[in-house]
Amino acid sequence: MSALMQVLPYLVAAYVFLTGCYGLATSRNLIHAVGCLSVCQVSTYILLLAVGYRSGGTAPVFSDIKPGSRPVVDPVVQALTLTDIVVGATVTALLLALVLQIVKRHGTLDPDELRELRG
Amino acid sequence: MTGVLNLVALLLVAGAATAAVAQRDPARQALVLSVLGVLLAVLFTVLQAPDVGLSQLAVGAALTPLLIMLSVRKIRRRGRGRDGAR
Amino acid sequence: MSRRLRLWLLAVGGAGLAALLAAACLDLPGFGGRAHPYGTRAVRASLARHTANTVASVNFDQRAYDTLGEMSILFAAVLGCVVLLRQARDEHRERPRPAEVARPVRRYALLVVPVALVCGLYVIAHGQLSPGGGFQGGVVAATALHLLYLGADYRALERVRPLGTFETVDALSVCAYLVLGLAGVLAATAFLANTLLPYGTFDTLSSGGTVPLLNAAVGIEVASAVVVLLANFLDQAVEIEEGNGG
Amino acid sequence: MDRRTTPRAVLLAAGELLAWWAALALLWLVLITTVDTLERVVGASAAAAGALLARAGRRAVRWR
Amino acid sequence: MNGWILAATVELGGGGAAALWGVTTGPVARRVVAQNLTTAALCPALLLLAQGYGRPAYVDLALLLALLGPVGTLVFARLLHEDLEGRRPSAWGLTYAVAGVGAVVVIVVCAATGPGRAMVKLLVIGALLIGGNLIASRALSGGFQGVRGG
Repeated sequence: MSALMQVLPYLVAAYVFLTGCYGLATSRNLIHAVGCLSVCQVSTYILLLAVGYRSGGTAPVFSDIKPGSRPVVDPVVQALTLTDIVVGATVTALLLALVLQIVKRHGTLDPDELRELRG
Repeated sequence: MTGVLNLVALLLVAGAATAAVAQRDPARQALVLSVLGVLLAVLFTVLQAPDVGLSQLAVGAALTPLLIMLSVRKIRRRGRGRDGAR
Repeated sequence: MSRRLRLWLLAVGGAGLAALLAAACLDLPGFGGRAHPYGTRAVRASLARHTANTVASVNFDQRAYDTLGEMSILFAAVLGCVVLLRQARDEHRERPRPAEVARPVRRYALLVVPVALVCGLYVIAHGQLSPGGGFQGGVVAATALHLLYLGADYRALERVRPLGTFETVDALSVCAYLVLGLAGVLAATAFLANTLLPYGTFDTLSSGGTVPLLNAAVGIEVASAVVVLLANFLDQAVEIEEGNGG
Repeated sequence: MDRRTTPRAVLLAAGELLAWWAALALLWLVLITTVDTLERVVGASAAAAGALLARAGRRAVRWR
Repeated sequence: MNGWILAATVELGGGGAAALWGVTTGPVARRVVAQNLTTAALCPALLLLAQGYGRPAYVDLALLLALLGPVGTLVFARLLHEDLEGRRPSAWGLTYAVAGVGAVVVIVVCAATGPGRAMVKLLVIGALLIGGNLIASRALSGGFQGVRGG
């Protein structure tokens, strides 16, 4: 149990990444592909936070506990993840805007049909 | 005890991610993505990262579904306009 | 390339990547280990500068330059959306018909809009104390405004949302972040160095030197960026139609 | 004199704003943990912004 | 380690798995109901976690979920209403049951906190959670009748 718990979070992150990649590669709908890309992003968040976790630790926020009274988890990876979630959402929006442009210009959502259009 | 909690949260997130990829219709995928967002927020809380959990909650619960659903609506409306013009 | 061949290629590449990732996972330090050298140093630096939330200290003090990069990505992404989703020459706007929303839903929306705005502002303002900060609170405050679209109709949202103002405020808050960074240079230290203001009393709103100010700048930027972003998507989804109109 | 500038309308508007402001300032006091002067100032301005938005939203929804 | 975390684990496992199953199978009408109940099932879990870890600061997460969860459901109720027309998704029995669980959790956590500002905050979260949940259910079961273009 504990030996499995030592690597399981990393394995879950890898699994989520591969699942998202599979969805991206087999997608027949560009909006669905954007959703799969956001699933891929999620895997990086899980990996980073798993690296920073510490058993028995608590959040490095000292508004309601005394500094030094309890062990804390790593704040650096949390800061990296935190900004990326919001920035990632705007990047998703940019991709959706591109999809809307593609639909306007080519009239299709299927990436395979797009390739045929170009010839 | 916390180990079991970590395990449950991780497995739920893995399941939700699989489900989000398996739904091929964007509207249904958006439903799963919003559940995935909330589950991730709980996982981040369990991993002692409430700041990240708040961020994920703010983005995943309402913003991402709204963006995807607005895109879906635009494309559906466009299809309807085409059919009407024909 | 046929679909079959592509699937085979994906399976081979995916299996290889999965093997590599699994090997890497087994070599990572175990989950929940005790050694976090960067974390320990970041906590010490944050406490030395009287910032209660270490994550905010990392974002807006120790790695403030990195956050400037994130902010510019956000700004550029919103700019790209505005350019991509603008009204083209072969499109016209059509007023949507007013919606009929059930009365309890409308009342709920009207009640929760200000509550959600205040909660968003609370999350921004207490970013350096409790969990939260500009990134999270900005999204909450911007989402609050869009309850007016969900609970009433798009015209109601348009009345309380002067889009030009939000675009200007977005740009101004990015500038404010830069100016705060340059003020550090003028005070004869370094760009974005937290030496400008006194560190204040631990666990109060004014603690942490420039952290609360940078935090507020990011909060305003994120809030107005999300409003501008959603405005463009809403315009496309609700108002803009193809053709030049009758 | 416009209908919106009669004393009665002004009083009603001020009352609505004041009621929202009081309610939201109370909400702010509930959310925070320690109270000091700066906290009160920030809370009062956030509540004022919320009250203005509440009134603007209500008027925007009623017109149509 | 303590009863709060055990309760949170049960709530998270049961509620999360049920919501996940509901949102991935069946007609769209049922999926939307499951999405709505996710908020109501996981917000009490967050409250229990905050209590179990002994960190009042974590309560902010439950506050934001209680505020934004119903907003997410309103998004789907509004933008999917064409798919929902005809068969109004309503599961009032389930909605009231989950709201009851939420109320019980809020009251128990309040009793553990003791009177003070923190308790009022918990009560505000409870009111937002249950009110938002009921309104979102109402919106799903026919809140948007005449929405065409807008």
